[in-house]
Amino acid sequence: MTKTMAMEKMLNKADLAAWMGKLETHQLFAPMLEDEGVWNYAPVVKAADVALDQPNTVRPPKDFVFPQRETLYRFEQVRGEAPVLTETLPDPQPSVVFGVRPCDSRGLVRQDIVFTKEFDDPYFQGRRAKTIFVGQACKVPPSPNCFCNSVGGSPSSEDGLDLLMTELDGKYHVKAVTQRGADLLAKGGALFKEASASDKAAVAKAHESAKAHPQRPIKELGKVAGALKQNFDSKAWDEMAKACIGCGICTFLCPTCHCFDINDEVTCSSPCKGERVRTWDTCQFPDFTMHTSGHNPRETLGSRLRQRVCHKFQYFTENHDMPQCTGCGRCISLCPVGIDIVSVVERLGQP
Amino acid sequence: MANVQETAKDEPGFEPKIVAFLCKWCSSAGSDLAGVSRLQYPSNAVPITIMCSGSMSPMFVLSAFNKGADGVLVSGCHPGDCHYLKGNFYARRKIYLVQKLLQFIGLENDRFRMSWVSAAEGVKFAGVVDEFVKDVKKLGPQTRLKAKR
Amino acid sequence: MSHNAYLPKLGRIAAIKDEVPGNRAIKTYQIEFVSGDGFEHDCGQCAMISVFGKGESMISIASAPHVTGYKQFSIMKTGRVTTALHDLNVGDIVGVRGPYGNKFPVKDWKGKNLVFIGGGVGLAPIWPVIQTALHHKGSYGKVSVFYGGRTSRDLMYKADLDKMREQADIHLSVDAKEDGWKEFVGFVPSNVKDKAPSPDNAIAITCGPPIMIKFVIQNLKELGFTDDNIYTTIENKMKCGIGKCGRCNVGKDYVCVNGPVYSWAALKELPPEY
Amino acid sequence: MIDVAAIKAHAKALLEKGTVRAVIGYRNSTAGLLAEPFVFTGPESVDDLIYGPSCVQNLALYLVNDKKERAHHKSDDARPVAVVAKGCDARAITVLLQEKHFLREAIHVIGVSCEGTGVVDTKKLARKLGGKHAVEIDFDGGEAFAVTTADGVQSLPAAEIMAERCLECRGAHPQLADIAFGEAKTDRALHTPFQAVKHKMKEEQDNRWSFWARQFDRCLRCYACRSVCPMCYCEECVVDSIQFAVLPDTTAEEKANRIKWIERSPNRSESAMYHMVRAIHLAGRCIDCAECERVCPVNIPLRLLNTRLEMEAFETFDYNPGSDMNAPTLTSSFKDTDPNSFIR
Amino acid sequence: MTKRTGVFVCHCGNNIAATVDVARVAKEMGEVEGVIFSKDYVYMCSDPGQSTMANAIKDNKLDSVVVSCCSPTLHEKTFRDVTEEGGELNPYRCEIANIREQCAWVHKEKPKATEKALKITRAAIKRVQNNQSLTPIGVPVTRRVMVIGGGVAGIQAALDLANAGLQVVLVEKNPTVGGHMIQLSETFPTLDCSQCILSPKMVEVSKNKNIKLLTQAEVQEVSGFVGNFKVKVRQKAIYVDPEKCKICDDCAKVCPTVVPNEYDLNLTPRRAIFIPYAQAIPATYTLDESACLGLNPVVCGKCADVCEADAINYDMRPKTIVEEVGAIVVATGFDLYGKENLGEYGMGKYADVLDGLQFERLCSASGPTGGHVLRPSDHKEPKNVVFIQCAGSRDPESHCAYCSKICCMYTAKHATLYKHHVPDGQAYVFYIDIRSGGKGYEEFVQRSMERDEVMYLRGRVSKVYENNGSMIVKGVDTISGKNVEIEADMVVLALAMQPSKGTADVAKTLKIGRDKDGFLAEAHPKLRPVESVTAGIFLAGAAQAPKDIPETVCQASAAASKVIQLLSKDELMHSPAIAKVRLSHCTGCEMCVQACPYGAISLSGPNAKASVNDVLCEGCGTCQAVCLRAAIDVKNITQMQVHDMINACLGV
Ligand SMILES: Cc1cc2nc3c(=O)[nH]c(=O)nc-3n(C[C@H](O)[C@H](O)[C@H](O)COP(=O)(O)OP(=O)(O)OC[C@H]3O[C@@H](n4cnc5c(N)ncnc54)[C@H](O)[C@@H]3O)c2cc1C
Ligand SMILES: Cc1cc2nc3c(=O)[nH]c(=O)nc-3n(C[C@H](O)[C@H](O)[C@H](O)COP(=O)(O)OP(=O)(O)OC[C@H]3O[C@@H](n4cnc5c(N)ncnc54)[C@H](O)[C@@H]3O)c2cc1C
Ligand code: SF4
Ligand code: SF4
Ligand code: SF4
Ligand code: SF4
Ligand code: SF4
Ligand code: SF4
Repeated sequence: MTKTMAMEKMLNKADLAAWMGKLETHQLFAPMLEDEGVWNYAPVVKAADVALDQPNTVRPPKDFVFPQRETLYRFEQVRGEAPVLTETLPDPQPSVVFGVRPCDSRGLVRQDIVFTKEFDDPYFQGRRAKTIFVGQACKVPPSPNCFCNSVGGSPSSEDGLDLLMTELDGKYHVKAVTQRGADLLAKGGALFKEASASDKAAVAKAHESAKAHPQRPIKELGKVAGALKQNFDSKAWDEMAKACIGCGICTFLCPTCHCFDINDEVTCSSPCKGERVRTWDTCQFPDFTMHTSGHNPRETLGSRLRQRVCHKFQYFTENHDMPQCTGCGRCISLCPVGIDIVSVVERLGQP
Repeated sequence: MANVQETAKDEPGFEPKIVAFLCKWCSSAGSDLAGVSRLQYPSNAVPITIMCSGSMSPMFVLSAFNKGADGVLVSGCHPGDCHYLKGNFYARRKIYLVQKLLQFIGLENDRFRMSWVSAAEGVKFAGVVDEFVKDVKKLGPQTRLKAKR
Repeated sequence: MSHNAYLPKLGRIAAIKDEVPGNRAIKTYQIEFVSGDGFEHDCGQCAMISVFGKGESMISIASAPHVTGYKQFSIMKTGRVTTALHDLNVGDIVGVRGPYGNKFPVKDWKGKNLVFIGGGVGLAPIWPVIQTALHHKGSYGKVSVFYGGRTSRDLMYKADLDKMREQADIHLSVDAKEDGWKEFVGFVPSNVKDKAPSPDNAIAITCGPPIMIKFVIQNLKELGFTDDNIYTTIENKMKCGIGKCGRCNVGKDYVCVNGPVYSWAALKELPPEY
Repeated sequence: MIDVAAIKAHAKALLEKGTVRAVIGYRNSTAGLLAEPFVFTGPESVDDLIYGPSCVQNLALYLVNDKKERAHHKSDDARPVAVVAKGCDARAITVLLQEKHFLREAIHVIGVSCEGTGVVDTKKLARKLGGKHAVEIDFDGGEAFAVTTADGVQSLPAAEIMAERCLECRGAHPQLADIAFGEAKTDRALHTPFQAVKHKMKEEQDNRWSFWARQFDRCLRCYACRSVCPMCYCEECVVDSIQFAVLPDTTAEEKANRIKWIERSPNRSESAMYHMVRAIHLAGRCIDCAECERVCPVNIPLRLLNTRLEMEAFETFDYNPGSDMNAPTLTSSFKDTDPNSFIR
Repeated sequence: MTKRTGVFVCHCGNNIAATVDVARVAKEMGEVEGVIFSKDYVYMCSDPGQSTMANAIKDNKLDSVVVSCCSPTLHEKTFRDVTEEGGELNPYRCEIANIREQCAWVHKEKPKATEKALKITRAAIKRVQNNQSLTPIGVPVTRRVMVIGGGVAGIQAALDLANAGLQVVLVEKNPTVGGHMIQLSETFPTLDCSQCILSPKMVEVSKNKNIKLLTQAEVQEVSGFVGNFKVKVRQKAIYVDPEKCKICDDCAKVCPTVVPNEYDLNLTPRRAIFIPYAQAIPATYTLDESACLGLNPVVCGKCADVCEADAINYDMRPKTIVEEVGAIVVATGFDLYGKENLGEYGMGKYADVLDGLQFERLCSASGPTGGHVLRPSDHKEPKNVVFIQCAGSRDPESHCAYCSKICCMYTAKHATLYKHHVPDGQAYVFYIDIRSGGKGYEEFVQRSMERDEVMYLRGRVSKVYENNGSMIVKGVDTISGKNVEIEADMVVLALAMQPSKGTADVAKTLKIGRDKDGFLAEAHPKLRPVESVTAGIFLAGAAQAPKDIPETVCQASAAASKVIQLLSKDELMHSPAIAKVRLSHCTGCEMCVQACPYGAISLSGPNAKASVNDVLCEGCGTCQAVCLRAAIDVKNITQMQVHDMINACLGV
């Protein structure tokens, strides 16, 4: 997204609802508490339900641009004849996602890279173009496992966002990062006041102190890739993966993970009708790389843990000069058995 | 019953799709007898003949609902009459469990039924189907487990 | 529509030839594009073939770039899609998208002797290179082809290979003794060692089962071939073919984009996860 | 009180003498309060072994994984593997033995009684502590846990922060054990078993459906629930394989004819099918370790679902999974007196 | 998957065509994937219909066919034969879609019936397209038979088999064949002498070249399957060479130990070396190891000393004999319900309370009293004898729930015999009701009531007790409603029949089922009453249910004829539609092994995976539904096929 001149405004907390009210051209989403005690993005029905200062959502906002299931196209084929293929590019209603944490928006930046390099991905791009991400700067780490600072981010990073909101007693400081963010701001009209110098100073201070909040450290990020390469054959991979149950939590819910599977879902066998569908997949599942012959280049849990960590901290870095991890800590907090990417990097990714 | 308020479901033109799994030796033979006796019953239940009710995998039931069946019927030999000695006893236990589970997740009770029909019970077979179709008709189309396709 | 990389073009099966019978049967398909808007490809590239309702499979394009009008694929029956492909008849329509992957640097090899070493269905990916070399006679040095299978029934392109004997050295082999077999008996790597092609001004191109490739490379190196004069292709599981689904990722490479063709020198740099 | 030092000493002795090839137990995790399952292979490594209310995971799973790994590495070390087992873990091992997954002599069970308590439920604990983070939790004699937060150590009644399954546990002392630590307390105050299930059963069917439909809608199909389940040790799951079972002589047709009972799309219908098949497959095998429910990242109440048929097993068929390694399994047996009246 | 399916839709004259639009079915089925030929015809089963089908298969190179017609029970065989003979295609590539009995005949509305016929046919197409070609499994058979139990049932079966030219091994656990029948005096309803009719048969057994008799022997282990069983038999040592024994009784005379004689139900003594009775077969003395003073080392040795024939050999040892047979007949007979269970009737307490068999011995000329009915206690002639029927039978609360079937008859016989022996005595019979179904049976009972003036009292006896040295039988006469007390000199109980002691073990060894009462279970109560659930094992006599001699003999001959039928060919043909394990998916959990009704599965191989015995498997699919991982499937009705059929039925 094109960067625009910094535009900084103030919004009374109480006016958030009013601003949202003016955005009826867009569908609004924000973190909300589901019945089962899980925070997730949900459509805003009542602005009062919106709670921006809560723990981060379980599902990252990548859902909005890379949903877990996407129909690529429909097919219909009478035996022996040419099939009719119907392209089903997404045409979503424009939407605004509130409450996006900086780590998650930085995840979007990584998704952008994947879905535009070499070949364009029209499904991703179609959704990306229609979705505005409004960030929420963290004042304290929302989880004990946050480590955004260690991976080149910060609790107030603007990467991948259109707007960044920072809470300052009773008010929000709202900064437009992109033009479409600015446009969204503009819709609020008079609800927004220009940020004063002192507001700006207060925000800077808030960002500063959030950044200073202790987090889990990865010491020498610049040397991680090299060290991982060195340690490719280490026995420690197997040892550290001992507890891993090979589920997909760490990867499904990672804001940067982008792997998927493509399958045909048949709704009628004669004539053959159905959809070609892509769904999230994960390198942690054994069949991910398994050939039909049964040969599997990454058969063990250890080799799959290595793939996850090395892909994030070595391969992606080698290609794009940034780790494919934004330090949200989800994979640590949600892993059922305590596999901890920070410890792994500490152990095998340090010179 | 919760369905009372939902009688609107009882659409006039609704013809339920029912899969009837019949064991080859008793119930399928029973249905043959119903045929030979020219008994009339609704055409909604499409029979699939399996070797024995004992070979009735729970997957078949669940899959039929997933594929859009409005009702599923399983029918086998009376206890003690199994052509394969005791296949139907295994079936009874398994089907019981499946039924309890379906009820628990909230599928309407009347959508899944098991019956014992012997080769001599043509009349019973026709009756079982007749009643089942009536009961399922009352419920309307099955939407809960059906895949959106 | 054309920019949607996931959407296949339609191809009609113009011809089917049974190459190898049995449990792991191989058939060769000539597929022509239905509406003429096909694509051009280079040696070593692949295409995703779709059987709608079953799925897609990545298959090497086995015809040479100079062959126009159809693309050739030799497909081994092994799973859902390939079995469905084997069930198709001439005239049936499949989806084709591509071309994907890098290519053999054929142009750089002008004037060199080319040693091809294939096993089983692994002859297919290198076949276009062989065809190209023979097509541009004079541009390349001596062409020799080593090819083997478990039995003589497992060898594909037999008639073509026989025809080729005037232009190239053909060394066939079968794994075990067999009535009427006059050529080499033993594994392909042993045949290579036995015939000992000279590494001078030569490029070796090999493709086949992983275990075969391993020993072929070992033997080639003993013969004096250097790492950057040995080429091979690797097969990793693929779904999208365009570097997004993450499946074929090995080290920093996505095989569907950065591969499948590798010099041994380059391949050694990747983690051994193929 | 459980004497952790004694467990350690026993584990160490086993490894020193070489009577076992490894000890599966717990160690501290860097990721949070809960322990991390670990496979100890050297006597020195046992220094890291811990035992306490944070040891929630069912280690029977790691026996299953160990078997897979040994197959992969073609290991021929025939010595048994030792495993630390709570009551529920031991029940799981019993089911695995019943299903001939390993030989009894291949496993050395280090039983640990839960005595009067059990393991912690971190969600309950978090609620109890309000905003504070617990960094450590330990038994505190009798029926309390000692919880350490930034503010120091406090003693909390275990009953308030214990996992629900522990509150209902009918076998807190491992029945299957080569050596057992802790005493078999019989006077535990129990919650009525199957309370939640029975409560749910009283609801209107339509409400029950809307409840479950919402759960199925939320499922990610990350399969953590299945991956963590020691009973889901199949080479390839019938529901949706994330692993294929292939042998060298598996034919192309066999591979091509894998039945797709459900699609990979995380839809309501497909997820419902997945969870129901799993519940059916667990009938008479689920030993209520509640791990599936714990690991679910979106808090789907899987224990509620899976104990529904456990209740049937127990109450209708008088079958108690994990109590007898020599009995036939629930669905591969029957009684003449099984319910019949539901059949028309 | 097959690619060239043919569909043949039958009109069945108007039977189908009246309600099903057969032309539409044929047309729409022609459009189904993989179907290349589809046709309707007025009578598929007629000669022209069959040749149309055969030609179509050949001309179109069809690789699978569906005939949409009547029930497969009628014409599956016809069309499979056409497929094979005319079409030169494997018969298992043909499936029937039943659109007559299950569709046309039970529905009236043509559009609806047609819809259903389409679904049924489509499902059959889906199924047949994944059918495999199968060939019946041929199993070479061993033309030998083992008969277990040498009562009248075993004897009859053995003789029938031997006379049909089959080799028979007759295994009897006692020292002689004959079973219980040889203990009877006369038999109802004709009162002919039991020994007189059985002895010749016993002799025939010993003379028949085709019969190998193994007495004092029991079956230990059985392996194999129909046509090819291997049976391990253990035979006790009898320490006497039957070839040499002259049956002179010299040895018994010198034997110092005396034990009760089982043959006479312990009413007489015998020695440690003995012959059960003069007509015993094999005709030889036997040394009863357990009664002998000692053989190792020899303690007394008197018998050997006196035996002039030198027949006694103390060095004999038990033998294990392995017999290979193609079929087994089990005829292990019955025992009487234990007297210890009937304390209320004084059984075991009072010497003069007898069971039926003991009474038979008292009446028998070869019996302990030489054919005089005398009280065991004082050898006096009893003047008042009470017979109690249903002693232990028909009493689900405390004893056996079932009716022992023959007691009514033999009690009438006993009462009659008693009256013949003691004409001035009085016989009383307590009964619940009289069951006398059988040729001449009712007349027999009537005769005993009328001619022999037996007093029949309807009611149960509550107690038998002693009072001043005499036995009092206390009961109710439910007809008069009065309590009755009878002073009896002798009480005879018609004890329930139960399976003989060894039956449970034999059933276990042979892996055949037993019913809830412990009798051997027949494969089907009506249609396969002489077959066990395991192919190749047959049942005869009282081991299967209480029965009298005629019924026993009937069943024995029936079993023999079943065996003869089975072994009449060199090869047995077994249906090939059996279970097959996908080794890749099997984890060896043994659930299928537990569930298979035929014991056809066992774990085998390095990783202990399921393996199906092709011959034992009946293809029921119980295993398929039990296996969690779909690792086992029945050929040609696999889960995949049912899955496809479900889809077809639902239009997916
Ligand atoms: C670059 C490349 C070139 C290839 N060239 C040829 C060729 O010329 N001829 C030929 O016969 N085969 C070739 N293959 C292998 C072929 O792609 C697989 O055999 C085929 O995809 C198996 O699909 P299936 O649906 O039959 O198997 P299934 O097991 O039913 O399918 C499972 C999925 O796994 C994937 N998959 C399984 N095994 C492989 C594999 N070895 N490689 C890639 N994906 C796999 C498929 O995408 C499929 O979607 C090539 C593979 C690659 C990567
Ligand atoms: C008191 C009484 C009176 C009767 N009167 C009449 C009558 O008048 N008329 C009539 O028709 N019927 C009568 N019956 C019934 C008749 O006795 C039976 O029908 C008949 O004896 C059944 O024959 P069987 O061969 O089946 O059993 P059995 O006679 O019991 O013979 C079984 C044989 O098998 C042998 N055996 C048992 N177990 C084994 C083993 N494990 N291995 C090897 N051998 C074994 C036994 O030693 C025995 O020799 C009477 C029965 C009773 C009790
Ligand atoms: S790898 Fe883990 S911490 Fe990093 S972005 Fe992904 S989920 Fe967050
Ligand atoms: S690391 Fe944790 S979350 Fe990831 S696959 Fe392993 S167990 Fe699951
Ligand atoms: S763990 Fe939860 S989200 Fe994951 S598959 Fe199981 S129920 Fe679904
Ligand atoms: S759900 Fe069933 S088939 Fe799947 S892994 Fe679990 S037990 Fe196996
Ligand atoms: S039930 Fe299935 S997995 Fe278990 S032993 Fe039988 S075939 Fe194998
Ligand atoms: S099909 Fe029936 S008889 Fe055959 S192995 Fe399976 S359960 Fe046994």
